[in-house]
Amino acid sequence: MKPLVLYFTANYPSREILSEFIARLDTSVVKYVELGMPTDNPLYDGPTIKGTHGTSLADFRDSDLKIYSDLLREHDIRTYLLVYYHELRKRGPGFLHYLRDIGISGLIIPDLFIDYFDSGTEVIKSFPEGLEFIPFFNPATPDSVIRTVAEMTSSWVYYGLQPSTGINVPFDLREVSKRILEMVPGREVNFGFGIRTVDQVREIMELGSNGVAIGTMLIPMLKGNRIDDFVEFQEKVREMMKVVG
Amino acid sequence: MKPLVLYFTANYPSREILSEFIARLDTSVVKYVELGMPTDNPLYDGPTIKGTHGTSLADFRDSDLKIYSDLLREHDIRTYLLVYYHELRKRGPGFLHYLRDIGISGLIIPDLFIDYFDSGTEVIKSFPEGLEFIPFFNPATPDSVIRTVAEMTSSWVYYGLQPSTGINVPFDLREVSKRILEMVPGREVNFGFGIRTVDQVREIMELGSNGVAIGTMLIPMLKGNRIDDFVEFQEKVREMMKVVG
Amino acid sequence: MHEYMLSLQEREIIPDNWYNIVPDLPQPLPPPVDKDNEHSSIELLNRILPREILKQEFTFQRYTKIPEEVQELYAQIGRPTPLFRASGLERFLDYRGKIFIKYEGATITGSHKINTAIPQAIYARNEGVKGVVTETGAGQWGTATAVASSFSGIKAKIFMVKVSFQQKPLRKQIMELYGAEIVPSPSTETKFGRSVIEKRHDHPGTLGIAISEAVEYALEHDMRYMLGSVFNSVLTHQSVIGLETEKQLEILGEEPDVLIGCVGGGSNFGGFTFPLIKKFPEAEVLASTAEEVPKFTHGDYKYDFVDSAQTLPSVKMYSLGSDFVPEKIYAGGLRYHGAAPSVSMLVKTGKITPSDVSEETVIDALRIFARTQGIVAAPESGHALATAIEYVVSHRNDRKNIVVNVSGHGLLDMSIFDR
Amino acid sequence: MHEYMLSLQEREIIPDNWYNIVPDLPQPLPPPVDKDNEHSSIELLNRILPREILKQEFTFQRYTKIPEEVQELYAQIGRPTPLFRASGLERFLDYRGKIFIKYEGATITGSHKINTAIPQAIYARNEGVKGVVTETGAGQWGTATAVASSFSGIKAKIFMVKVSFQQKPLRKQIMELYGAEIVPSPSTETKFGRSVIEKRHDHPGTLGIAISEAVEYALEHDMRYMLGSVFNSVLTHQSVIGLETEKQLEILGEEPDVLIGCVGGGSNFGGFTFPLIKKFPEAEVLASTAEEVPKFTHGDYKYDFVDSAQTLPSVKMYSLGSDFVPEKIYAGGLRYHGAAPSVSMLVKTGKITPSDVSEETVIDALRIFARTQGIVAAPESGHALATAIEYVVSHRNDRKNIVVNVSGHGLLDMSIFDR
Ligand SMILES: Cc1ncc(COP(=O)(O)O)c(C=O)c1O
Ligand SMILES: Cc1ncc(COP(=O)(O)O)c(C=O)c1O
Repeated sequence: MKPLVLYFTANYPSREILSEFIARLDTSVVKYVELGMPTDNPLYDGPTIKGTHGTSLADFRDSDLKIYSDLLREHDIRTYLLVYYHELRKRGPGFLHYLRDIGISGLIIPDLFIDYFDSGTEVIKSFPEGLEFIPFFNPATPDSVIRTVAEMTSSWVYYGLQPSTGINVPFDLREVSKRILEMVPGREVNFGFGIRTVDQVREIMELGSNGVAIGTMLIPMLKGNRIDDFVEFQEKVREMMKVVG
Repeated sequence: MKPLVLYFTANYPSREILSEFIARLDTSVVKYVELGMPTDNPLYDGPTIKGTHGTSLADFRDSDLKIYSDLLREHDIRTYLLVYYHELRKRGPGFLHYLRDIGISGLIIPDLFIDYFDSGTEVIKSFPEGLEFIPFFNPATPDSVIRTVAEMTSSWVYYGLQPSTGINVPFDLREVSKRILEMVPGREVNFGFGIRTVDQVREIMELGSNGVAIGTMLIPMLKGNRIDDFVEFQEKVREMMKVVG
Repeated sequence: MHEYMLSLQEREIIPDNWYNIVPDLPQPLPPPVDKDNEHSSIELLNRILPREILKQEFTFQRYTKIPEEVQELYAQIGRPTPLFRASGLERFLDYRGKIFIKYEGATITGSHKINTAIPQAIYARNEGVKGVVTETGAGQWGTATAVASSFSGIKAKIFMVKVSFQQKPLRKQIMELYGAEIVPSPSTETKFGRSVIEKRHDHPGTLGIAISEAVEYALEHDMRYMLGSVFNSVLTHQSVIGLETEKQLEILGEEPDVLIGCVGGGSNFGGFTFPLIKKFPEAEVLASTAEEVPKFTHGDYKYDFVDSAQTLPSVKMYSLGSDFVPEKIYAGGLRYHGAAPSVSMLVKTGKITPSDVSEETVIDALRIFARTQGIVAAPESGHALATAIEYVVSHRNDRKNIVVNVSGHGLLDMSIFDR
Repeated sequence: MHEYMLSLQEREIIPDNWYNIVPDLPQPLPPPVDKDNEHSSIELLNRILPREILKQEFTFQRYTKIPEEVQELYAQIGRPTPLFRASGLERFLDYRGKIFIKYEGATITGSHKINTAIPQAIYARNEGVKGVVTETGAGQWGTATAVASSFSGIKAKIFMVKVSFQQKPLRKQIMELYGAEIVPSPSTETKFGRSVIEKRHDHPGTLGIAISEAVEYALEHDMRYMLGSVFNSVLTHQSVIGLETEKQLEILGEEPDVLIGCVGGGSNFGGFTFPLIKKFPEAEVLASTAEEVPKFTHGDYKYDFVDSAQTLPSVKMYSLGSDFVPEKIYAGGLRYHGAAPSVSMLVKTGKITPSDVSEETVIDALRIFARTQGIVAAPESGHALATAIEYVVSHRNDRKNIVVNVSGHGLLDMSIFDR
């Protein structure tokens, strides 16, 4: 089983460097890429990722997304777009079709059920055939919301371990993963937020997770263009997965 | 059964008037006379009787007691002396013998167990043969004291219905009399303090009392030398007793 | 779990009867007496007290039924009050016995005074009068009177010692909030007050003057006068404290070895200890008083006036003289020159051991209690706590059950910590 | 008899678990967010809060075990607090339904604040730090912190808004009595405080400045910062109020139709209503606020700073703006510009109905409550009472069970009756 869902903010630190990193993806451990669409108000991201939005936004054009999705398709890795609802709304309904057409598999919309709760189910219904709405939950998501959204969708589920990236709240991993796995039985669940070490990746996988999203941890490598560290990290995960099985 | 125990303060309002009153005692209703020995500090008497002590004390001599006891013996009425312990103590042990010898049947010492509690039983033991110690109790007397004193004596018992004469505390006559009658079974109990009307006398007699002491009520008659009122009162009691039986 | 139980707040713990110790005393209780042959202050009681109070004042009956309405109001004001194990204090003192606190500060008016104010106000109302009158110094008694009369639907008029009226605005405020009318005493509302003011325009007032004014006012306006302490009937009402404690101890499966309370007029002390003395005659009983008002150790056991103005009768008690004026006033409720006749008698006979404590010790004790138990006790109650702490320190190796009555909270008297 | 029961003070009524409403909310709770990309005030929480608090702050778990030690301390401070039928008030209002009062003023510190201060202090102590720091305005929170840290055997340092420090000597005194160190804020003990004083020598202080000082002091001295309200973990701790009420109502055989509480930061309100909302989803729920601080009726539902100094994160809530300064201060605890995110959300979704009440109505309500029930309620709680009275008056013919949370007593705040 491929464990990794890697998060990149589009265009960070630059089109070129990000493209090089994507070129060096290890397809034996990377399952999906989650691409962050730059915004001026990445409310629910932690300070490290927040910083990347500022940098990327300057010369970002929507068509940049196609660059990455094309590259990833070459590796046979699906691309999911992490996009704030306020960005989506700005662009109108045609944008969803555009995203599907450039090869984006689905959307993660972190603020939808928080700040636009009343529009939430309408938005899900408006998704075109071929574009998935990826439920995004975390420990603060009420049970009723998880049930409703899970029923309306059939894709994998993104479960944030922390209320916000970058924050490091102590939690009991076993309890936290147990909750969601019991609430959406049979669904693929990938966990994210606040994962900092390969050991944590192993721990989460051992608890029955289908995958682990990594984001903040990669930013310094991208920023410093330390592509070797990135490769080494993927190798470590591969080694680790041999043991976990 | 003769119901009345009449209280007179010796020499009040004068030797002459008091003697005339005694001459008019109705022996069919008067059982005993309780003679108050004047003192400058009649602590436990009510205001009316207190007033008589002042008047009487001026020319009182101990030998006056003999006048009244002699008169009463003529009527076949026993005389009991009500005397404060501080007066008794002043006079020394010979005084008790003197009292017996002039025909006093017994002593009521209202302050003994209140202000001289520790001497109480010694005083009882010091009584000469032929002079009775009359236990004086009231609602405020603790059970243990009643029991102890009752055991040391065999005379009748004086039970004050009020904590002090002249004061008019509401009480449930039935409960109050029941208490003492149950605590000294078989003993003659005469009730006193605060009895103001013939009706009250009847009521008390009906509850099983052996007698009723009358004091304050007589003072105005004595003071005004209204001997007819005194006679009339005794008649009323006699009438009443016919009904009670 | 029982160890930390603050209270068993069940309605059933409130007793059905008050207990009157008089028939169980070792000696007859000397009755109240009059000042002189001219004016009977005892007769006066007939005219200013509700009949039912007068009856209870002089009854030989051990048990008096608590009227249903009073029981209900007891529940409403927070009875039963908590009995709790003072584990924090025990730990602090490193004591291996147990310390239990009966906490009268938990009533809504913050002290035991309400226990007697309620029945007195109800009895007064039952006689159809329109109101009750009383005096207050420190303000605890006035507060209790204000609440009790508000509950009974009658007016309360309270003569408050002028200097307290000026120095304790909080107390005045709370009494007014409860609907009472507060008059600084000496006032111009009574003949006696006017005569005092005539002699000295800026007279600061005394409790004695306030009592005289209250009594006069009651007489003149057909109101009833409320008794704050000292009298038997008050101690009888306060027996609710000890009777609850008895039941609470029984539920805890404990028996008391030592009973400790503070003595002003003696009402919280008598109310707390008497039912327990009856049930546990072997218990040691300690009465805590202020070093500045050493009535038991330096007073005489004699007839003395209940009040300095000599309006009310004399009773036989330990007294420093009805004209005694203590220097300091940090615990207003303990300034009283005497102590209830029944309490005095038991001190005289040796059943109750007096203990005088200094202001310093009291303040220390209050601090310790606050930090270990979280409760700001009344300065008066601080005496009981100080005596308890002294007892523990000098009986370190006994493992006794010490039960302390904490008669009130001190939230409105915190200025004592300023010194 | 049950009708007049002030309380069921059985140890068993104290719950074993706190309740957290977050997983039962109709919508996801918006998480706290940072001010800017440079300083993470969320990260700051990692460093100043006990880990256990942080965990509870963000947990999805409905129930969190109350540590044994905390349960025991709950008992020691007077939990369970009384739930009683306010028969006096019902009679006064001539209401044929029932009014029940849950009375948090019966805790030893006189308000609900102690319910969260205890676990926070215990968790801090368990991390081996030597003390806790917090800010206080009116003083209720500081008092609770002082007692809780004294119980936990650690120090408490409390930055008290300078103007309150000067105007509320009683509050300062009581905190010191409990062993806390009180510093008027702005102070010279922190960089931030010094910078404020430099700009204005006689600055009267604000709650925002005091928070910043407290947070800075905690960081610099490896102490833990105590949260007084607004945060989820605080509301979770306060759920002890509602959970007890649930059991007490069950014993009385009653179900609530209407729940009423007052809202400052929302902790007593959320703690009281949330467990009951879960159990009785049909109940009407009314949130009472001051007309001078009409956060729900005139505020916006938006992300706003928890504190005016912007030291702590932003949360999504109804807010009048973190720089909002109400004119009057008669109910210090209700001056807060916002309200806990969970409470805010339920106002937004219509589950909770807000009700603004005027100072006049509140003072009337306090007076009525004092005279009919004998209790001097806190000015804050007076709002809940005023809303309850208004409800009764406008629903005369319904026979509903109205349950009101009276969050504290007002014995230390009686100056409001001066006006
Ligand atoms: C809290 C408190 N404790 C004790 C007392 C002393 O009175 P007593 O001895 O009658 O209980 C008072 C009197 O005001 C008081 O307010
Ligand atoms: C007695 C009382 N009630 C209510 C409040 C309001 O706070 P919260 O809404 O957090 O319960 C306070 C705050 O100081 C308070 O002291």
